[in-house]
This record gives sequence, structure tokens and C-alpha cells, in this order.
Amino acid sequence: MKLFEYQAKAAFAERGIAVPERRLCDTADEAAAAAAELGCPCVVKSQVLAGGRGKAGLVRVVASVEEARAYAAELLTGTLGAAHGVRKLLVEAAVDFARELYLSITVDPEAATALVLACADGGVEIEELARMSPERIIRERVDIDVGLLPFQARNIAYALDLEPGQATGFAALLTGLWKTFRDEDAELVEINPLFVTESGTLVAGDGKLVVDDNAAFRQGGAVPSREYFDSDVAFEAALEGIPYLQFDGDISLMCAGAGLTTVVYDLVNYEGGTVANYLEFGGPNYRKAVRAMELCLMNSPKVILIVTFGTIARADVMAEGIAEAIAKLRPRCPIVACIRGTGEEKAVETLKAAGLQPLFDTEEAVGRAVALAAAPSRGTEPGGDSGGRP
Amino acid sequence: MKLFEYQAKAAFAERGIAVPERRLCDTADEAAAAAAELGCPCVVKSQVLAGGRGKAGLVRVVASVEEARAYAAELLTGTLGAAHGVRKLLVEAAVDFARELYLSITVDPEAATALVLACADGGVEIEELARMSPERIIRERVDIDVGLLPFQARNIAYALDLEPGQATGFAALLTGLWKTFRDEDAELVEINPLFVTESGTLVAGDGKLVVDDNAAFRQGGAVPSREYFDSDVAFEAALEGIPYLQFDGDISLMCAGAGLTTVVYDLVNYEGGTVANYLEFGGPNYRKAVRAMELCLMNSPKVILIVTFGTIARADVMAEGIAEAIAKLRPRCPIVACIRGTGEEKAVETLKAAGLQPLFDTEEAVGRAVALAAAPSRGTEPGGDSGGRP
Amino acid sequence: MSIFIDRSDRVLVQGITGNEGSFWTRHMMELGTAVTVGVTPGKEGQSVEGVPVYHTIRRAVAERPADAAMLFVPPRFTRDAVFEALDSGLKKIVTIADGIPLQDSVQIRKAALSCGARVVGGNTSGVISPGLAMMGMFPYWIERVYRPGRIGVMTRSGSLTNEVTAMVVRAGFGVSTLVGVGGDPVPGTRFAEMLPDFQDDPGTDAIVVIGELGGTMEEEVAEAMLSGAFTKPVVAFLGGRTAPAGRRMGHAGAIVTGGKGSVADKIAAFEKAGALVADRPRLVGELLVRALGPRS
Amino acid sequence: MSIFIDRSDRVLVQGITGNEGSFWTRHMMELGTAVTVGVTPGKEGQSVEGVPVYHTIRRAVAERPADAAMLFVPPRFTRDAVFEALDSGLKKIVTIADGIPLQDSVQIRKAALSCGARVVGGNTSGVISPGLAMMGMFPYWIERVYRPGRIGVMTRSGSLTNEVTAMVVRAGFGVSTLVGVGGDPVPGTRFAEMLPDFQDDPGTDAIVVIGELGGTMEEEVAEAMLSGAFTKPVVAFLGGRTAPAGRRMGHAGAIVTGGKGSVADKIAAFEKAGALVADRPRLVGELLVRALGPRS
Repeated sequence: MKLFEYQAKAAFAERGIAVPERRLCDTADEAAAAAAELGCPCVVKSQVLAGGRGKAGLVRVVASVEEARAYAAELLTGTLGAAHGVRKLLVEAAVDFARELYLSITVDPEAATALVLACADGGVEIEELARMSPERIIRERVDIDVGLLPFQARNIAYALDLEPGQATGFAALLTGLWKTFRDEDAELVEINPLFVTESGTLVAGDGKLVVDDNAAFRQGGAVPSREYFDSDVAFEAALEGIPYLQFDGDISLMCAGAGLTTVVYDLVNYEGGTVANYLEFGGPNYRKAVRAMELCLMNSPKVILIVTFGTIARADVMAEGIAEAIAKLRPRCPIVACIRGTGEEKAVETLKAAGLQPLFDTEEAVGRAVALAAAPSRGTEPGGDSGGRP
Repeated sequence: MKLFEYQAKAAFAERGIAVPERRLCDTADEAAAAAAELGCPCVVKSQVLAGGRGKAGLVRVVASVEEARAYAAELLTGTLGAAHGVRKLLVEAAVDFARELYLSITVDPEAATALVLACADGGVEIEELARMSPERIIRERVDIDVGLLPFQARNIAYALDLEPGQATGFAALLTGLWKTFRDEDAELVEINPLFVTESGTLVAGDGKLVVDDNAAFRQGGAVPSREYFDSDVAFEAALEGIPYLQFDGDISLMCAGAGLTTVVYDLVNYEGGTVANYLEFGGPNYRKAVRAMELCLMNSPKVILIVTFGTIARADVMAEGIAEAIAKLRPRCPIVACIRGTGEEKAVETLKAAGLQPLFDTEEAVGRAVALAAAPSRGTEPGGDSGGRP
Repeated sequence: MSIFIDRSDRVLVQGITGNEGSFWTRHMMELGTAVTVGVTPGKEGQSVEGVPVYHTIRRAVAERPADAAMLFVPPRFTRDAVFEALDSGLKKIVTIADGIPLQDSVQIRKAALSCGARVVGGNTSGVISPGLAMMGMFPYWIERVYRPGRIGVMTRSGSLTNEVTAMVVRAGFGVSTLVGVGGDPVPGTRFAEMLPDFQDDPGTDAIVVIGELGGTMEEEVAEAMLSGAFTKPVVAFLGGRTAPAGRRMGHAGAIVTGGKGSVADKIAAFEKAGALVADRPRLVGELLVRALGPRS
Repeated sequence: MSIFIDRSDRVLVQGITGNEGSFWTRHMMELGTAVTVGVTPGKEGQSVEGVPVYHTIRRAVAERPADAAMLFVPPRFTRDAVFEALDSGLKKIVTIADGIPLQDSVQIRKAALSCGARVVGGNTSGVISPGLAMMGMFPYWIERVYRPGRIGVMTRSGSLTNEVTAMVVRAGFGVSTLVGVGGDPVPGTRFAEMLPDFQDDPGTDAIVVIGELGGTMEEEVAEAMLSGAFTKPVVAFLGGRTAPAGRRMGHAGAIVTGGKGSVADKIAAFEKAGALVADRPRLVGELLVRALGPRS
């Protein structure tokens, strides 16, 4: 789970990393007060999880308290902010910097180490830079058990062309970043830009912290809150532990497993269809058919497409869940079902009894769903597959 | 540096290890009050650093508050206590135990790991047991970077014949002990006996914690205090960082390096002499001749025997220090000096100028010192070697 | 023929007394796997499907030596369980756990590499040589997927395995060994590390690689082909061609791979190396026929 | 002949700009050692005795490759410095630091073992092949100690080295290579780990082992003799025979060694293995003559 900038910076500051003085604000008045307190010019930054905030107009240097108030109001109540889900702002003191660096820690899956990445060109599109000029990226592998050693910080500092005095400050900062990475069970910690001020100190200009949901059990196990999600459906799915992505097409996918769901997504696109949502109905969730279908229906799809080929998730159990869901939710859109695997024979009977026509080939099922979505609405009975009603 | 039981137990309790309820007492009245509060019978334990307290009569189960007071008074003011330097008492609630185990963590120098040692026969002379029945000692190596893993605790717990429920408690206790070992930069952490109570919980009956003086810089760097030393001389030597051991013989050793000093100690014994003190005057201390000789003189030795063969510690610097010490301290006992190594020629001149006869062979020097110590006192001039005066 | 697991491997099952552990122990044995001993802390003295249970691996192997460990252990305990197996010298380990913390998975792979052991998983169904033996949980009774044959299969995705393997079988082939390396960002064993075994296996004529968006495991297979280390025909199936970027690790993940990791990159790498690439499951069978000639 | 260090080894000095570092760099070079590059963080661009200084080892070896690292680094920074040398692939490392934290020394040895590198020290004067080269700080100008010859010397004690080696020279012999493994409880290299080098060295006829109370390093030498892994004559000098128990680690230390570690134990082990044991320095020369015949 990606955290907000203000959370990342709090985690950094707790471990001794210098961050600009800042205030978290919920209203335009608070933002104006913060700007007055911190002095202008200062920076007003929308707290949203998406990247590219600068290009999207969600971050601005303001020259006066009045400008801070006006811009904050625009973000918090205007259409721009609403489109990006802006609910909180961070007002920060401006930093006079001489250089901008890039610094992050993640893992190296092949070497089985942590990996520190740094670049003398911070503040830019680092991904693009890595693709175009990979030689400019400094990489230092860190044994995850031994931890970051001072010499590794020095290797990076001098590769970044820092002065000896700055190198010492850099080592302390990187030690704090390493602690954040380990203590918070992070998948990624990133500072971009990392400012080098005129006086040679290092200040985190931005902060990114992606924590590992799989490690929540040893991190206090915080329950996700609405603000981390773009839509109510995505939030409700997360609360259920159901992998979910929101799109704006016609066909709701309700498939088992990330790999198969992704392929069904591909196949829908290949056939010229569009996807309303991606939803994984499998693994630990294979008994949650009712809830899964309810989430799909929140998108008012033209078709629900169910594809599974179960190893552990038993086909018969899934089919029973689908039958129950149809009975409870009485969906008005057609349902295409292709449920295979353990208990398949019984599943076939259950689906037929529920008024569906079981299919056995994924590509055939996708073709059927795309055709149904393309056809003019025919006011079929709830839950009925146009081709599958007896 | 070995810490007192009460300090070890505080470190254990801080990390979740169960220890008996206890009070640290400086007076007999405090001990009586503690016994009344904890209930009798309870245990009165002298806080001394030496082992074998039980055999020495320094620990006793007392049946009443009055007995607690009387025994405490005996320890704190009587000759038994004085002989062992008893200054503080720990009064502890008695523990009803079903079994006594042994548990410790130290390092394995060859494997380069930490090493957990456990034994189902606790409370006994574990060293003796290890020599006689090594197969009864359970050993589990722990990678010092990865840390103790739960399976290792289970390996030990079941090898100790603990019940499954006890094994879980044991794993938690061992985790606390591991944290103590790492957090405190310990050379040794030890619980002997580790009680298994009738109800199956685990309680540390005793506690030993030896911390690594070399790691003091990252442990707050506490200055040693008088209570850790048997004598004022030993304490003063420790404050100087001079390795020092107190004996009660005739010859004060003032030699360079642990290895050479130990060999000189051997040679003195081979020749029938006795040692007043072992003092290392070398390495980082080779400029501290005055202080070193002052410490030796506090033992009123019959002879001071100086033997060095310096690699880094320059012979000429040491000789100058000795000349300065003789001038300042004007020792009344003879001094035998055998100072070799870098700057030897200059050292010879300096020693001669100070009235000493420089020797060049360790065994010869030892022989001379032993002979001088055995000879009846002849009232030689201060600082003069009987054979070396011009 | 088989790689990784055959009937001579004595398999120890960790977590054998749990629901999954006992269910799949029965099925592993029914298929012919030599499950000889089980471990669940606190349950020593019990038995599951006739297999005796011990508190710890050390106690188990002292009485019943084992060659491989099969873990039915929750993700939060998986690191400990893998280290326990490595500590007892077991060199073949399969863990199905879905949801191993990322940093734990780094430690697991590091430990396995330093022991010269192979940990397959987590987040996988395991390894199966149809008709012979398995470590994991495969519905081997589904004949249109688990037919013995001469095609090796490697997959990152549990849910795609049945889908794609059914196409292998529909085209008249069968499977020598199927290895699910798992869907985690840091799998214990990478595709390319299994290639020498398939290369040396006289019972494998070609392999099918079921890949996905992200990471560089597919590119590593292509490199092994280019270097001549792997010379048998390869059919690659890649899902996620049209998927929105679902990078688990954001920017840095993409930087790590130096711009690799997209499906387009993977397809380009495979095609350069001479693999046949399928973007629909059905194509996998057709491409195998193209590579090996038609069957039955 | 020499082991460990000769004039072809390019030596990198860590901490070269410090007092000790610069002083002993000069002497190492005067003896003939090829000190080619130095490292002190923050001092890049300086030079010491004509040797260029870099901020880091990585930067140093990129311009001036090295074979060995000599550390003049304070004990609290030694672990970092050793890991830095290992990270750049250096396989011969000598550290003189006296006062390395115990748990750091465990990590240092573990890392060295896992890299296949040899770390000699800490708490040692280093390694010298008299007349040839050295890594460390030996007063090689003292002729009655540092005379070249055919006797290998291994020692735990800096202060005993000159004392005992002078007796080797007095008896008419000289030293091929002297290795100070150091006086720490967890030395990076143990006596027995140096034996194969002395065994293979045609310039070494016999070895002198200068041992001490505590630990099991002397017993391991005796085991190597008994097993036939080391076949040259061994003269052992052992200090601490009458010393009061000075166990650094209390009970547990004694338990670790299973009751070994006393000087009496060590003497018994050596005698059983056929070593000649001296309890006075002077005897060392006599026993060498007994083993090899008189010299000059």
C-alpha cells in the first residue's frame, strides 16, 4: 500500500531525515494560516496517491498567503481537486537548493538483496532516465540481514559527486532511509527530489513510502481507510481482501487468479470489448461470490464474465456461490460463466439449475461476453445469459 | 565487564523475561522491609560479581522477616560480607519450581556464529557437567545477522523435554534473551537456574550479563565504577585502561603485552617466586610508566620487574617514562628492567642514567627478580637494582 | 522422466496436521509421492495418513531421513519454516504460501542460494510430474490437464496453469514436469534456474513458459537460449499484453529492471532468442505442433 | 619463499593518511612491499609516500587494482572497513585494530568465510616474510628477530612474537613467514587455517606455534597433525601454564570448548600429535635444533 507524502515524510523525519517545515491542512483557511506561519513563497501540495502531481497542476509554489488560500480552495473544492480526490494539502516551506538528487531503496529479486538506487539527476522522470541512460543510475546492493554499512553510503555519496562534508550527512540520511525501509516493511522508499541546499545539507523534497500489505500483521495491522482508494467500490473490495481495479467499460470480470484474470482482460481487448472492472474471485475469496457479484453490479455492467479453472478453489463451491448470488441480487445483465476444475461436473449442474449455460473454453466465453456487450439491450431476465436460458 | 545479578535481571525484565519479584537493598532494615513486602520464605542474595555465591554462604532462603534482617546485617557489616565486598543485597520472592534448566548465549569463535547453550540439568556446576557429560549440553548456532529464529527455540525447547505449551513460553523467553545479547553487545548472557514452575511458566532464577567493553562506544560508554572491582588498585588501573590483576606475592610485574606478561608470570612461578600484581604496561599504555609504577608501588612489592620487547611501543619512550617514574616516585624496592625493541640503544642509555642495569634476556631478568625478592632486605637506595648500581 | 521430484524422493511435510496439509498429503501419496514424515510443532505422536508427525524437522529427520520439504505453512511463518528445512540440510523445498512478506522472501531466496538449495514458491501450486509424483496441490485427477508426456512447463501463475496446460494436452502432448515458480515478486527459484534440469532431462522435448507482466524472469530464459545454455524448443505464453501497468514496486521496480519488464519487452526478447510466442492460450498447442510436429 | 604476502601482491592501505597508516606504509614499502594505493574517506587527491589516496576502495581499485588490503583503521570502524574490502573482492585482508567489538568480530569472520577470503587479525601486528614483504607493523630492522629463513611462525600474541622469534634466530634459524593471527577471542583466521599454506610452502621446514590459554586454536593444529593434513615438524610454545583462569567468557566459554582450552589440555593435545612443546622461550630454539638438526 502506497502512503501519502505527508505520512512518508513523517516516517522519514522520525528517523532523523531532514524534511522541510510543513503543515497538513484540511481547509483553505488552514492552508493560508500555514503559509503565513511558514512564510512565502511556500509550496502547496495536494496529498494524492497518484504520481505526476506537478504536471497535473496539483502542486504549486505560492507567493502570498492569499494565493495559498485561493489555490487551496481550488484544490479542495474545485473540479480539478475533485477529479483527483484531493482531501488534504501539505503546505511546506520552500527550500533553496543547489542540486536535486534521486534516492530510493527497494529489493533486487534476482540477487536477493535490498537495492539502493541513486542518481545525480533528481526531480526528473527517473523511470525514463533509467531506460534512456541506465549508466547514470547508481546501484548499491545491501544484504538485508547485515544491513546498510557506512562504506556503502560513501560509495554512493562519492559517486553522486558530493563533497566529503556532504558525504557524512548523506550517510546519516541514508541510514535513516534504510531504517524506514526495514522498520516499516517497505516495498519502496524514495526521495525524489533529494535537495542539496546551498549550505550543503540534504533535505527530502518529496517522500514516497510503499508498505507491504503482506507484512501488516507485524506492523500493527492497520485497516485500509477510504482515502487510499479512488472509488467506493475499490475501497469496499479492499476491505473484503478482493483484488479489484476500476475501469469504465462494459464487461465486469469476475475471474479466479491474477494470471487468468489478466489474460481474460487481454482477450476482451483483443475481441474489441471493454472492461468495467477487474475482480479476482478465486484463491482465498472463492467462497465470496455474492459479495464479488455485488461489487461488479455497482458498475452497472452490460455483462458479467466469470472465468475460473480451479486448483484449490473448487468449481462446485464457486458455482453454488454464483447461484446464491443470482438468487439474492437478481442481476439484470447477462452472465457468462466458464467454471472448470475440481468438482466441475457438479458445478455444471448447479449453473444449469441457476439458468446459466456453462461454457468450457475461455476464448469462447470471452467471445460470447463481448458479443453480448455489443448487442442492443434486450431486457433479458435477471441473471440470464441470453444464450443460456432454457 | 560482568554486571551484577540485579542489573542482568533488569535487562532481562525489560525484554519480557519473567524474573521473581525483587527489591534491591542497601541496609538490613531495607532487606527486612522487602522480606515483609514479598512474604517469607524469600531469598536474600549478596550482589557480588564472583561465582559460587551459594557455596560461599552469600545466598540464603530466609523463613522470617527477622531472619532476613539478621542475615542482611551479617552480610553488609560482618566479616563474611566484607571479605567478598558485599555492598548491596537483592531480596527476592521464592519461586516454586518443578524443574531447573540452564540457558545461555555466547559466541562460537570457529563457526563465527552466536551459540545458544541449554541443559536440562540447571542449577548445577554447568562447567563441570560440560566436561563430564558433554552430550547433555544442547547447542544451537544462531547466525548473528539473521538472528534467532522461532524454529531454533523449538529445537531447544523440545530437546529440553518441555511440553508444547511450555515450548511457546520458552521461545518468547529465548527471544528476549537474544535481544539482550544483541542490544547490550554481550559476551555472555546466562540464566542458571531457569525455573520451570509447577504451572509451567519459565522464570529466571539467576541472571548473568557480561558486556563487551570494546562496544562501550555504542552503549552509552559508561565509566566503570568502584563496585565492579575487588580492590582500589584494580579500580584505579581500570580507570586508566591498564590491564591489572591483584595477587599477594612479592614481585610486581610491569610488562608489555598480555602474552609476554603471562609468560613472565609463568617464569616467576617456575623460579619459585611469587607475583604481587600483573600489570600490562604496553600497547596504548606505553607512555604511562609513572602511573603504572605508582599502581605497582601500592602493593609494596619487594621487586618491580619490567619486561618488554616492543613492536609499536618504543623502548626509548618506555625507558624515559621509567626514568621519570623513578625520579618522581623514588621507589624503595629494587627494579629489574629488560626493555628491548625499537629504540633499544637509546633506552639502554636512559636506563643506565637512571641507575638501572639493563638486561636483554627475559629469563635472566626473571631469575634476577626472584633472587632479589628472596634475599633479605638490604636497604638499597630507592630505585636501585642491587646488581645495577654503579 | 521427471525433474525436481520423483518417487524416490522422501518428502517431509511441514504443517501436515492442518486442513490443507492433511488433504494434500493424502493426494500427494495417492499420486505416488513418497511422503515419509510430517512436522507440526506441538503435535508429535500424531499421524496423518499413516505418516508420523514430529515437533521439529530435526527430530523428524533423526528418525526418518527426508530429501525434500513440502510446506503447508501460513505466509507469516514461512520464512521460519524454510530456514528450518535448510538448517536440516534439505535441498528441495516447495512452499505454497500466498502472502509472504516481501522482505521475508528476499531472506528466503538469499538463504537458499547460500545453501545451494532450491526453494520453489511461494504463491504457487508447486511441482508435479503427472502420473509420477508431486509436491504441492494440483488437481491431478483432471485428465485434460495432467496427462504425462514430454513437455516441460514453467509458470508464474497458478490460475493460468490449468488453462494453458489444457491446451498442451488438447494438442496431443503431455507434461513431463510442471514447475510453478510462483507469482511473488521475489520467487525462491527463477525460471532460468530450472532450465539446466529441463535441458538435461531426456524425457523433455520442449518447454512451455507461462509468463506475465513485470520482472525479468522471462528475459533471463531468453538470455539462456541466446547463450546456448538452453537448446530445446521454447513456447512462451505471455499474459498482460493490454493490461494497465500494475507494477508492484512503482518507479524503482522499473528502474531495477533497467526498463525491462513490459510484455512487449518480453515478447521481443523471446522472439530474438527464437522462442515461439503465444498471446492466446489456444495458440500454445498450435505452436508446440509447429515446433515438434503433430501428435496423436 | 613466503606465504600470504610477497612482493607481487599489490597492497591497498585503508586509513593510509593517519599517523599509523602513513608511518607503516613507509616501512612496508621500505621492506619491499608493493603498496600501490590508499584509501581514506574524504582525502581523495592526497598522496602518502607517493601512493595516491581515494575516498573509497571502489574508486581506488577502479584506477589501481589491488590484491590485498591492509587496515590501519580504529576498532569501531573495522567491521565496515573489512566489509568494504570484501565487497571489492579483496581476498587477503590484515587488520591490526585492537579492541574490535566481539560481535563485530563474529560478523567479520562469517563474512570472510562466506567470501572465501582470509582476514588476519584483529589485535595483531600482521604478517611478515622477513627480507621480502609485510602487511602490518613489525620492527623488521631488529636483526635478532626478523632474519629470513625456513621456519614458519604463527602467533596469537604480539608481545611474545619478538621474544620467541628471537630464540628461533638465536638457535641459528630464520623465519619464512610469520603470521600473527591476533589475540582476539574471535580471530578472523585461525591457526589451523594457515597450515595448508605452510604445508605447501617449499621454503618452510618447520613451524613454531606461539599459543596461549583459552580457545581451541592450538588443539585444532594438533588435530591437523594427527589427521596427517600437516606433516612438518611443529614446535609449540605455550604461555599461561601457571596463570589464574582468565576466561574472557566465563562458564559458557569453557562449555563451548567442551572442557578444552587450558594450557594443560593444549600441551596434552600437542604431545599426543607429536609436536615438541616448550614452556620457556629459550626452549624453542633447542627444540627446533632437536627437530631439524643444528644450524650454523
